[in-house]
Amino acid sequence: MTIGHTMAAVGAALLLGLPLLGFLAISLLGRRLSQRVVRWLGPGVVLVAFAVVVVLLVATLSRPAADRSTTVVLWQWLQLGVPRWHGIPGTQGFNADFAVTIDPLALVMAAIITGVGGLIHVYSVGYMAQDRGFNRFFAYMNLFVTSMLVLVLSANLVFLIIGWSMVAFASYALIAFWYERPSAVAAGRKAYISQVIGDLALVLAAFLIFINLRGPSGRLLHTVSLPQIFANVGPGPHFHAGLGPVGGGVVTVIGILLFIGAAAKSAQWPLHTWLPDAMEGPTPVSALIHAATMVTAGVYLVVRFHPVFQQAPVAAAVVAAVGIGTALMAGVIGCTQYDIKRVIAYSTMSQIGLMIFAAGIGAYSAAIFHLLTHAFFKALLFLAAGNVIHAVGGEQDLRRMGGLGRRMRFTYPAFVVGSLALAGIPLFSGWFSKEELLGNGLVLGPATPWLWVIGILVNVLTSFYIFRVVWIAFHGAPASEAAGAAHEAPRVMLAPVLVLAGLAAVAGILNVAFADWHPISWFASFLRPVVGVVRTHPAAGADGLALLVGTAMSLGGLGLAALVYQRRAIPADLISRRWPWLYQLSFRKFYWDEIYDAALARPVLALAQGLQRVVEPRIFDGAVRGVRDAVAGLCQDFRSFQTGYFREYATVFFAFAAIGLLVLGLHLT
Amino acid sequence: MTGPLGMAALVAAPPWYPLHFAPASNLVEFLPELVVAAGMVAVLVTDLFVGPTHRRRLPLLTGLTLLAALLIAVGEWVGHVPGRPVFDGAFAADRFGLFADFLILLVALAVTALSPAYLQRRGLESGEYYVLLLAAVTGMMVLSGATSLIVVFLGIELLSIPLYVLCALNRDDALGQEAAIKYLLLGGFASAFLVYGMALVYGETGATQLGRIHQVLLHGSLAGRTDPMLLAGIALIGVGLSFKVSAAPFHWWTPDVYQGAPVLVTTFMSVATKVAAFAAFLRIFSVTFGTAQSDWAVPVALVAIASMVFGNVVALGQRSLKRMLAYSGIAQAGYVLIGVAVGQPDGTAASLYYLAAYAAMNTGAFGILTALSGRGEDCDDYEGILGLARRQPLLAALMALFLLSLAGFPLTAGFFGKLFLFSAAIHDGEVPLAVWGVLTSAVSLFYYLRVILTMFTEPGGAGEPVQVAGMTFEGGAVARAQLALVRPALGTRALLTLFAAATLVLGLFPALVDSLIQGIHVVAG
Amino acid sequence: MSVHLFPGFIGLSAAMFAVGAVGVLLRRNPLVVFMAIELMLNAANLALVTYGRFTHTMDGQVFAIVVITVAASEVVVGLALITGVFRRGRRLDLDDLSELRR
Amino acid sequence: MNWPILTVILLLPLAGALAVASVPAHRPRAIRAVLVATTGATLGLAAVLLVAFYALPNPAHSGLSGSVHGQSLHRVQSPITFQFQEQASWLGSLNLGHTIPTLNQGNNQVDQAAPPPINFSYHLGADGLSVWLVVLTALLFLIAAVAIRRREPRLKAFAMLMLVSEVGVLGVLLSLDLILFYFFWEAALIPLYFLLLGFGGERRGPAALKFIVYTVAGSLFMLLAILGLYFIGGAQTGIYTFDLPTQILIQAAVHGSPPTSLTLFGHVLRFLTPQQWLFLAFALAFAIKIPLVPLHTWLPDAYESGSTSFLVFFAGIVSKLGAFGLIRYCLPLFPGPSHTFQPVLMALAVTSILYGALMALREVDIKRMIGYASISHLGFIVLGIFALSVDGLNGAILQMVNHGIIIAGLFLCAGMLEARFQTRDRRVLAGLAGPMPILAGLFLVIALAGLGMPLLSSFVGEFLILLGAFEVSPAWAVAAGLGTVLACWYMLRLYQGVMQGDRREPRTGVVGARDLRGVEVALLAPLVVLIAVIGVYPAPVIRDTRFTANQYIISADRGVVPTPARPAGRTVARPGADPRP
Repeated sequence: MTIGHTMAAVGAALLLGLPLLGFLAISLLGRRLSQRVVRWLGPGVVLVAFAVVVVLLVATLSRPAADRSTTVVLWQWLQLGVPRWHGIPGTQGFNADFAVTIDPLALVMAAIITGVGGLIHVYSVGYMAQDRGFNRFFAYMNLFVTSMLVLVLSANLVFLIIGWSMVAFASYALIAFWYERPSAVAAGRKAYISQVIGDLALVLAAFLIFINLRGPSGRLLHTVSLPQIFANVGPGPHFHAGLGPVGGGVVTVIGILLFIGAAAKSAQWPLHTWLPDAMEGPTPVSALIHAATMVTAGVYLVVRFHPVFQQAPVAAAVVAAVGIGTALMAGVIGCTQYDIKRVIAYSTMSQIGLMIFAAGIGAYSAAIFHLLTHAFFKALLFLAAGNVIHAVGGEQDLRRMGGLGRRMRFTYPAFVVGSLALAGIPLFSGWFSKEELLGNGLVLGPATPWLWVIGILVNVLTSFYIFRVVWIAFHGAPASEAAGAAHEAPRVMLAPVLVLAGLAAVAGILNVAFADWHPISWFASFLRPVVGVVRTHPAAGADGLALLVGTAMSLGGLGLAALVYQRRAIPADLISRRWPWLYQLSFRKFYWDEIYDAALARPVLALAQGLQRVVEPRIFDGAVRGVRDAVAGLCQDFRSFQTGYFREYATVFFAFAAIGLLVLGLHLT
Repeated sequence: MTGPLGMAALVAAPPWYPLHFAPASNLVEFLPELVVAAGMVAVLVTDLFVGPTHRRRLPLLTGLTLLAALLIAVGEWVGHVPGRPVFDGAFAADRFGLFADFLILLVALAVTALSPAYLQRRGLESGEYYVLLLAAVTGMMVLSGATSLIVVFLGIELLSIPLYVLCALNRDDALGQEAAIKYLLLGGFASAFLVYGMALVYGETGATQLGRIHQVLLHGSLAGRTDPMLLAGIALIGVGLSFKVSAAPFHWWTPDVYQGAPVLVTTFMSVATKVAAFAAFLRIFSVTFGTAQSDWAVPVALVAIASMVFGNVVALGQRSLKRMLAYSGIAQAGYVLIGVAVGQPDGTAASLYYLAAYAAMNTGAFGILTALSGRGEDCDDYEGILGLARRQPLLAALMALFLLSLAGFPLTAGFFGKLFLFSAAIHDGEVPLAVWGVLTSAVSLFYYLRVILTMFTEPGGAGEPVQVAGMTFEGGAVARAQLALVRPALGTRALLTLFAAATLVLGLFPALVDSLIQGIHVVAG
Repeated sequence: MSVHLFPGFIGLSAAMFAVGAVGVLLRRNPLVVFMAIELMLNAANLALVTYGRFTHTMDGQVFAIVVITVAASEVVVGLALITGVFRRGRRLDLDDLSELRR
Repeated sequence: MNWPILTVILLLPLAGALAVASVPAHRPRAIRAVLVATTGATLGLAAVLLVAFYALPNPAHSGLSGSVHGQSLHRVQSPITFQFQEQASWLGSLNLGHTIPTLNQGNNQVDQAAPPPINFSYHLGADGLSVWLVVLTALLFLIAAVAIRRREPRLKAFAMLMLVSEVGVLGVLLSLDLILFYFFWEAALIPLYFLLLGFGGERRGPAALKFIVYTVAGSLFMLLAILGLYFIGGAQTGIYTFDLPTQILIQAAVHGSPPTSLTLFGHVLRFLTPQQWLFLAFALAFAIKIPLVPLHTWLPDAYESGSTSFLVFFAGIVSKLGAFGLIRYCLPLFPGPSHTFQPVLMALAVTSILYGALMALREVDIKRMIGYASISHLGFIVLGIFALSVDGLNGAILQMVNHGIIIAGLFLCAGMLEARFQTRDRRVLAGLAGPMPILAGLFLVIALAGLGMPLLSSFVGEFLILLGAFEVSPAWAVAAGLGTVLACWYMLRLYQGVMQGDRREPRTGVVGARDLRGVEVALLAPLVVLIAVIGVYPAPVIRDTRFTANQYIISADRGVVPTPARPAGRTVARPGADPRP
């Protein structure tokens, strides 16, 4: 017996119920609910939910490590099986219950969602204060939190998928929140459709598991419950137990499909193009959904399904490669963007790439820990950026900022802290998480150490582009009168920023691990029951080396940025002059949007147009018309016999009579 | 009985021996026909002696005559010991014939009821009309009960000759005259074939009574073997009867005559004639020549298919309502012929049911045209009924019902008619017939529903033409055509409603009429 | 009349029938057409009588008499109609009667 | 249930029609009252039926069904159980075509083989499939009754036709006699035809003609097939009947037996067995009604020119009748052909899914666009049916209910927009979420349900359908899955085009738009609630329906060829495998 079922059930019910309550209340009452109420209700439910998470965390920690995972069934969702009855054979149909799992991984995610989410809700109270859609905004935000919690708590693949696409909808609604901006609407649609592709992949993966998963005895299980899946996925005594042998076709396909879902959610190549556009949404949305929580769900998925990926090395390798590749690509792009939010968005893509990479190589706790710290500092960066945008009156172009450091006494240091953490400067949280992650990359996974080398490169780029932002935006002279008249943000918007700054600075201690006296960090040991633990010390010094090189690279990137944008020692347009194609490639985001538009969207629309213009009228309707015209023609021909002339009537009559006479008289029948 | 024995019997009892000829019981069997004939004479005489002022009485007298005949027929049906043939096997008042008589008399009654108003509007009031009507009815009833080739011929001519005249009822109408001439000449032409065929059959079997012919084919010298002359005779008889039931390719007179004749006459002609002729057709082919069915089934089936295809397809292109219904009548004849081709007994029963349904729905459809026809001309073109649903909702609804029934929709008589015919066809392995029937029924939807479409489409103003299912209506023409129409009197509408009710009853409770058909027996001579 | 003449009579009647039919098909004058039809009917009568004679039954003769009678009445009606139609100085041509068509 | 509830359900709308007929046309208020009362009462009765069905001890399992006259059939177990059966001879079972005695002078008869009596009867019954559709029918007709536009000129005629068509639809769902079924099937067409003809938009005439000719042409062949079934079964077992349960037993008995002695169909058609021809004839009629591409071209025209309240039940129910027929008639009557033609029908279904979706993507007329979307969704339903697996069939049944609700909601929304802006061109409208948030919200939920959003109704159905299809052939399932992506695309195009975007753009007169009235909210609200409830907690809907679905699958599996084992072969649990609780 683990933490009491009742407690888990009640806790889960509260976790899911509170935000849902907020959503229903706000959306059903709508305008009837005054902004004053919503201001408290919206963030309130989330913060209370966070309190619940804390309680559950404590309860879980109070347990021995062995039984920190509890699964409870909330209600029976579908039950198609029919028992055998009086000779009428029964059937094994599809069954699914709404069950939730409370375990360390779920709790970490829930903590991030409700904690960081709560802070961002508070922030939004200030940020959205003037907006007409204040209530609508909080309704969607609460819906998002609910969906996200469904996603991470679900103990059933179907409900994981349900949460998965509810999240997609919430993000769509929030991206297209300012629905009168065509650009926002388009971005929302783009995001949603990419998400749906991911959902489809997950659904197919679910089908494959449902059809193929066998128990130890080799009997088909027909289940989609996650605990059962993970319990049986490994090779058993029976020769085709689980999902077949390690690296088998089925399990590999399942892994790939799962990763497609993850990639869609986490904006990994090739489904990454929606994330930058998603910045059309309000900044808190970017902070909550597109930095802290939703986009990291892909990492969560891969980690959750690590038993499957451990069965499918090929799929895992694909995951790792795609992750690191995306990280590099996003880093390169981030160096040349001028929209402050887009820079941060690409850095998000890049960092998540690193996490995916880690999950791919099997460094699960490292991935999740980077997910945690990233949630802190990236939310921080977005909120700070939000303050900046708020300050300069909605301006997002770096080239029209500058000199803000002096006017925003709190936001500036907070942003810097976030940047340091992101860049992985020692003793900031990012340093701990990222260096551990990369250290694993040196010893684990496919094609070592080359993927690690790429990761190191990413380090340079990361610290370069983020400090590029720092220097362009906060230093130098104001580039516009708006920047000149900038003012610090109101208190309600500052408080969350500062809290997050604190967390971003110190969160690293959770992961302090030193080779000898503390081999495994607290965080890793906390997650251990779920994801196990990886050997981080293959050879003495290997990770020491990794640490040194990685740190050096981060600092190098910082220095480079300083040389370029502060000392002006290196001209900023060096690349664009020397290798313009490289600059264009980066500035145009490797032309993915154009490629997809030309390769997918246009052909489909053209096909549809072809159907509408040709197939429907010419072929389908045409066939009908053809029959009609044929009959009409026949009608005209027949009518031409009816000449009205007596003798012709008589002739035909006589002819047919003669025929009849011959047919019968000569007995031809 | 056949050959020498039969001759011996005949020699022993010479035909001119009066007692052998017409004992009273024969007259009883023959009573309905006698009544109608007597009524005809009475009407004739009355017409001679009463002045024009009392012309009113004639329809009344006619109606009473028909009613009396109907009651007697019913009486014969009820108190009937399965009828033995009378007049030395020349005629039989069996239930088969009586069933046809019912239909004929009912249609005739309806027509008589419609007559006065119509004739008065068209200025065609005349005593002869009723005389000829009754004469034709007599002929039909004789035909439906005829069990001898001689009497069959007699009946056919007796019903045709008055109809020739009736077509030309309107002496000022060139079209009517033309129709009459065509009908007359083609009719005579066809009768010649018929008689010659009868001569051949008679020559081969040595008998004119259907019963004896049947016996000869069954047990006599001809049993089992197929005799070319006999089959030639059957073929010629078939040609003659196909002409009367207006089945393609012997239908040529039908559209012209139906269109040319006054719509009232067309109503009578299109239903009653067909019923009588089909009675003879069924009796002669399905029963008398039943043993030779393997020989004539295929040709008859071909004729049926030809009629269904030709009628339905050509009806698509008609802009004249009468003509459209004429072609639809050809198609309907084709459907009934399915039953003939299938043969005894289920084919016969199905045909009878369809004839009943046809009597209800076709009389209704033509009756509505009659009722609408005004002073100037018959209600014959679509312009007239454009938007009828708004002007005369009742008539439009009834017309829709009749047309849907002709198209064979459920809830209506036509549905079960077709159902029984197709089931008979399928059961006897004549599936192609059923398939053709289905295909052509689908085609027929177009022109039946087009009429409904027209009735339910609002006529545009004077300026803009209206488009309905491929037909264009000019505002002016519409207005003119609609002025010609009349709003029928209450009685007329009630009568038509009765026919609609009959259509519905036949479509909802087929067992009612079917139970009658169950009681049927056919006397073959 | 002896048996071997039998085919002769039937052949004659058939020939009469054919001649009549050809007349109907070829001539345009309604009166001539009408006479042709009468010829066909009489061909049938000849056949009937012949058969009656050779089957030793009276039905043939009876039938023939009926046919003659009916034909007579038909002629009466027919002539009346024809004169009625053509009395307005129209020439006796059936092809003029082709208003009703299609 | 000791009183004939089904008959009462059938007669109620008929009585309502008569009541309406008795009301003078110049009192629309009274007519509406009668109409709403009747449809409401029907809904109530339908609910009673549903409750009674669920109250049965073990709904699908109360013994054998259908009376079997022939000894030879007793070994066959009835595959499908029908509840609340009522049977009455239809004014004396019809003995058409019995021998007609032929008397001669010798008084001896022509004796010919007496053909079988055509006996069809008034036989009603319900199973887990039909109860839900009956409830849906009643609900949609009620909503449609309320949704009749104000100041409808010929309200009386509309009300009467509507009620009569309700009788027809309910009859199709409840009849257990093939002739009775065909009877209602066609009879329902006539009022629908007149509703479309008399009350539609500008191009209603051709649309109505196209619709009825299409459907009748299809169903006429079904009539032939019904007769063929009757005679084939009769020839092989000596039992001539149109009774569905009995006929199912007969087909079960004769299945796999050598082809009928009856030499049906000429030499030309020998390359298919008679059963296969009959199956095709049935399938054709249903495919036209559904409709499946390429038989669909009547649908967009009809939907474009139908009036809103007409479309609520026309699109909501009538299109389901085809799918219903596939399940109720094709699967149990033709187990063999169902499996023979499974690939064909799945291919057609997927074609419909993708084709409809692509057409919906380009279409600018909202009503036509919904029509194409409906074609796509119905493709899913057919796919689920002909997956011939329990999951697929359950999904299909569920989806039939869902789609009825969703499509009705969509058409209501479209109608409300059309009523306000006199246009159906989605390009003309924009940014309505601002002036009319309520409509925007409700429309959003319905549209999301339309694109398969989880926790909204149609997700469950589509998930199960795809699962069922996946069990048979993953390729088709993936292709169909692409349909969901396209669905997301066109639904968002519709919703965003109309509700979002800049309404200050030109060519929009929507600034002064009025939001929904109370009545209109009352129309949409129940649908939205149902969508949410079924989506969140579908188990009750399936709870007893699954038994029926199971039976249909079993009855269809009689036609499976033993070797090789189909992927869907697992639907029938082997003796060892205990079904999971």
